[in-house]
Amino acid sequence: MIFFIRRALQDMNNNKFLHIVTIIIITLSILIVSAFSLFFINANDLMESWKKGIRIMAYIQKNTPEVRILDLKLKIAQTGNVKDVRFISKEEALELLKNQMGQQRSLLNDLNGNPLPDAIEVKLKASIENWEEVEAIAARIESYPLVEDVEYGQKLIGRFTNIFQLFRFIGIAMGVVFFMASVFIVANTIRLLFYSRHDEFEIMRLVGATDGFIKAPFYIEGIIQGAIGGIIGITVLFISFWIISSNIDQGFSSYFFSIRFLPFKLSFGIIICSMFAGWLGCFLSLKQFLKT
Amino acid sequence: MIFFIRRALQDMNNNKFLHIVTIIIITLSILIVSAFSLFFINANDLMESWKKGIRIMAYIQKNTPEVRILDLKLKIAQTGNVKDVRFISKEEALELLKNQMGQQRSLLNDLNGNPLPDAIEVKLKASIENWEEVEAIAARIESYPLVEDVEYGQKLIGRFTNIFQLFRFIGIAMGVVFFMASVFIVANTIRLLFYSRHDEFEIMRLVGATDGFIKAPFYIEGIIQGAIGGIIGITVLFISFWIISSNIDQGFSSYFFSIRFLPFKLSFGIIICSMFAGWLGCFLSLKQFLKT
Amino acid sequence: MIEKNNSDYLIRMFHVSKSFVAKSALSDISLDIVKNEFVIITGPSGAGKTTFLKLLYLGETASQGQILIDGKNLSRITRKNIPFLRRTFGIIFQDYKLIHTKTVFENIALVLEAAGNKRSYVQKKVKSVLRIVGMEGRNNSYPPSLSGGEQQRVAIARAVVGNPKIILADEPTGSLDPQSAEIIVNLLKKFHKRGATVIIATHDRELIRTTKSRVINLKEGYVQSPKVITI
Amino acid sequence: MIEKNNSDYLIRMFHVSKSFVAKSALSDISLDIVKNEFVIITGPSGAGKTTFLKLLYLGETASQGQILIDGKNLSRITRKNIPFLRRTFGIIFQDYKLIHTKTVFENIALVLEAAGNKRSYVQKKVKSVLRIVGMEGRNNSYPPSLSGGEQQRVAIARAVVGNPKIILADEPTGSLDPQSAEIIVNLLKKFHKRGATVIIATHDRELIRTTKSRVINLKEGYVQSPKVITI
Ligand SMILES: Nc1ncnc2c1ncn2[C@@H]1O[C@H](COP(=O)(O)OP(=O)(O)OP(=O)(O)O)[C@@H](O)[C@H]1O
Ligand SMILES: Nc1ncnc2c1ncn2[C@@H]1O[C@H](COP(=O)(O)OP(=O)(O)OP(=O)(O)O)[C@@H](O)[C@H]1O
Ligand SMILES: [Mg+2]
Ligand SMILES: [Mg+2]
Repeated sequence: MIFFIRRALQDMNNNKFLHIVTIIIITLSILIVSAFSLFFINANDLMESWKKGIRIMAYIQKNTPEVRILDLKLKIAQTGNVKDVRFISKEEALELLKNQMGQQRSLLNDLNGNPLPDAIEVKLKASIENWEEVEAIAARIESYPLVEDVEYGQKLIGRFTNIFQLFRFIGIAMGVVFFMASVFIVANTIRLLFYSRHDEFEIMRLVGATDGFIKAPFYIEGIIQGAIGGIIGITVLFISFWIISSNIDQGFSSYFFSIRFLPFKLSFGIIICSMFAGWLGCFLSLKQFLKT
Repeated sequence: MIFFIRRALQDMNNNKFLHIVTIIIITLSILIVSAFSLFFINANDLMESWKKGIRIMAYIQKNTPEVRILDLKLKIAQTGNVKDVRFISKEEALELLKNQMGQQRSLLNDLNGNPLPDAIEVKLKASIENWEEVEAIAARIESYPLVEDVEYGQKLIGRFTNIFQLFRFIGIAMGVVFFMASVFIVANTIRLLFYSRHDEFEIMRLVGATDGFIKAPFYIEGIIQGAIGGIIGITVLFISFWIISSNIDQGFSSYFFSIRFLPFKLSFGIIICSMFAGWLGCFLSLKQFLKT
Repeated sequence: MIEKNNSDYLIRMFHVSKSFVAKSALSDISLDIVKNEFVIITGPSGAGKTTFLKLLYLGETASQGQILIDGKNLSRITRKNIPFLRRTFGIIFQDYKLIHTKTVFENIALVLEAAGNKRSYVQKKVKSVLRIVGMEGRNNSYPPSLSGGEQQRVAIARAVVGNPKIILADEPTGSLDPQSAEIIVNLLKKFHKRGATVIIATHDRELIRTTKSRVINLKEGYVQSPKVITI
Repeated sequence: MIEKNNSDYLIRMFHVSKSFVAKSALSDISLDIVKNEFVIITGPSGAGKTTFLKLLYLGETASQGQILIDGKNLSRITRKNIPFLRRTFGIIFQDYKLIHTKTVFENIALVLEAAGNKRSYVQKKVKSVLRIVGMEGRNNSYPPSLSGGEQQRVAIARAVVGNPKIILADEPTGSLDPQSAEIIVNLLKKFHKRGATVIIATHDRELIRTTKSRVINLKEGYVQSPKVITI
């Protein structure tokens, strides 16, 4: 094994130009994939933070005793996909309403009594995928006894939720496409690299080298190249990210979500895949060039 | 010229494998760039449609005569970045409010008189880039005589506008990065292709061929490869787009904006750039390999 | 001709032909080569000498006929076993087939490494064989920086470094001056004395004249008037 | 030696040396070759014959000394003019230097196309030269599918197709049988008779013996005892 690694390194040294160009191509491909992943992850975070805006208000029948309200609260909290529940008394509701109304609050000043009902505010889990689910949960809550009526967000946000869904779907699809394209770019680059050297394979075979003996260092080279390209790619992205985000972060994102780099696992996975692409390139080319 | 094109085509035929692999790599690179552009353009459209939600309400002093209101309306309409103005009478405003309040409308039923002011709704142009601009316009409108107060959207949308701005900035930056990465991938691939053939250049030089004679067909090849790769890439993207969008379009997008393919000019530009990348690859490699 | 024991035959060919697309290179060759024979194959350019050698080391497969080497039928050798067959040969290729991106040392060491030899043995053996062909001190040169004759000598060194049972030498003295050629021919003869079977394909009249041995004369793919001279 | 007019000299070398990293290939070579001379350069493997030829066509540049070709100093030739210098040569390379991805026809046609000849002329001329070297009908073969001698003959055809003023032939008969070699030598002599200057680097004693001409003997980069024989 050490012997083969030594041979691989020696060989990379002997064919520096070819290997440098190959690593450049791999680096660029990995940069594309990881940049897109980074973009997508953050866009997705943004979407998630947005979705948290969806709330269901469950209005409670008038004159319900407090204990029963607590029961109901518990019951709603145990409903699927509910993250959090909060009791909002009619007094609190009126105060909120006044705040919301802004200019028009004057309307409420000469009110006699508080005609608003008590309510339970229901926050949903971020795992909610589309508007239909929100509607389903609302219907479920409405069916509970003591619940007079439910009201949920503006239909607007619901529609955007669906568009987010589409966005995420397209994002993932594009990620997969970019990823596959990059793997194939890397693999084909390594094929190109090896094609220019197939005389060498032929000579080695003619002097009695087994296929395994010939292949081993090339696989190692392919994997090393994949690793180097992957690591450089991720590093370049990280540095760019760091420079950009340290200039931008304060300005924009802190309110709703904060920009973050690729999670370690994903970065690591991308490098592993880059190595896999290197391996695949070898596999495809060696399969082809070692035919008799 | 025809002679060189013939030689280029003959040469591509003689080195089929190399050229096919090169074209595959170019195609994949172009696919990445154009897929991202497509994504970005549509995401941008979506953002635009969203931004149209920003409205400024200008509340008018009580008892302003109708003619003066018309004057004001005209004045506001001529303010920079204003797209559209609409007069909303206090009756209409109350009706709208009732609709908005949903469950809580019961509050307004026992109202005596209508305490709301008349208002002018101001729609802004989509060219508005950030929240500060919106604030500036609002301040401007507020300074007009007869305007008692202005109110504009929820601060929420404003913040999202800034995030959109960031999103667009990052999207364009990424597009540029992807684009440059692809150009370099293509250029380096063509270098790899030529490296494997530099014996050939050497032989041609030794038998008395001028650099121009040697280069011409290779440039043509590089450009042809760039063109083929670019066209295939765009075509593949178009077909995928067509298949996906014809399944999705009805479901989601029609409400706010409709998904569209890359504008013709951009597709064309991408192909031109792909050809340029082919040329660049030749330029870099030939410069290197034709040194004495 | 003396009757031979079956096990004395190292190479047997039965009605072997090789044709390429639109071109026949060898036709109906039947001959036997016994162990430790020294055979010269000659004939004009394009007669099929190189093709003859290629058939032996499975660089090409025969279109028709059977070839036995050491009793094994080449048409029955599996792909996996080809490397082991080839290790019984030491081959000097007409175009040398040196790897241009490896040094002289690495080129020769490759044969021994591929056969699984230890590093220290490889080091010693490669150096000694380079000394024999007069290329000591060029260890670290790359083949393109060597003269034609130097490349040929490296190719010869590579062919004999593994102490092969059979040496196939395709025009081994084509790029060499008479003195160097004599050294090489003596080297081949030394291996022959040590027990190797040597098959040389050559045009070199000098070589044919000074080496009294069996000469197989090919012409347009056919064997011409075979004559056997034992040394 | 007869006094020569300055314009009679085609090639003049003054104290020319060529050394590579840690290796000196040619040392202090001074000699003149007149127009229409037929010169043989010989010497053992690694003596510097190929390097000598390379200096003439600027395949390498001299480390020291001056070379004049047709009165032009090679050290003053600009990069742009190198192709035009090279067109005055027809070169048979020791390793042939055929382009493996082009057919025999394309390889030869290249020389004429590079010099800007018309297509119909190229077609006719290439075919006729292939006939002369006995390779008619192999137009569309690729070099790797040719035998060593066949490749050499293609290389020769390429060298002479442009009717060069000077023919440089590096071991032109190394892979050829005596008959083919004779045909080639006669071809070179024919070009010589037509006015070309011919410089052959070779080990082939037969060739040296049968060709009564000036022989320059190199050894380890130095010219040995020059002897001039006029034909
Ligand atoms: N792969 C191939 N495809 C087509 N023809 C081939 C191929 N290999 C060899 N030939 C043809 O077969 C004939 C015999 O070739 P071979 O190389 O055996 O000749 P040779 O005797 O070695 O000649 P030389 O002395 O010139 O090396 C030649 O005419 C050659 O062109
Ligand atoms: N590019 C180079 N780098 C280093 N050494 C070189 C280079 N080219 C040639 N040499 C050395 O210069 C010497 C002369 O080489 P040259 O090719 O001229 O020999 P030659 O006379 O043609 O020999 P042969 O008959 O074997 O072809 C050789 O020892 C060779 O190794
Ligand atoms: Mg041969
Ligand atoms: Mg030489």
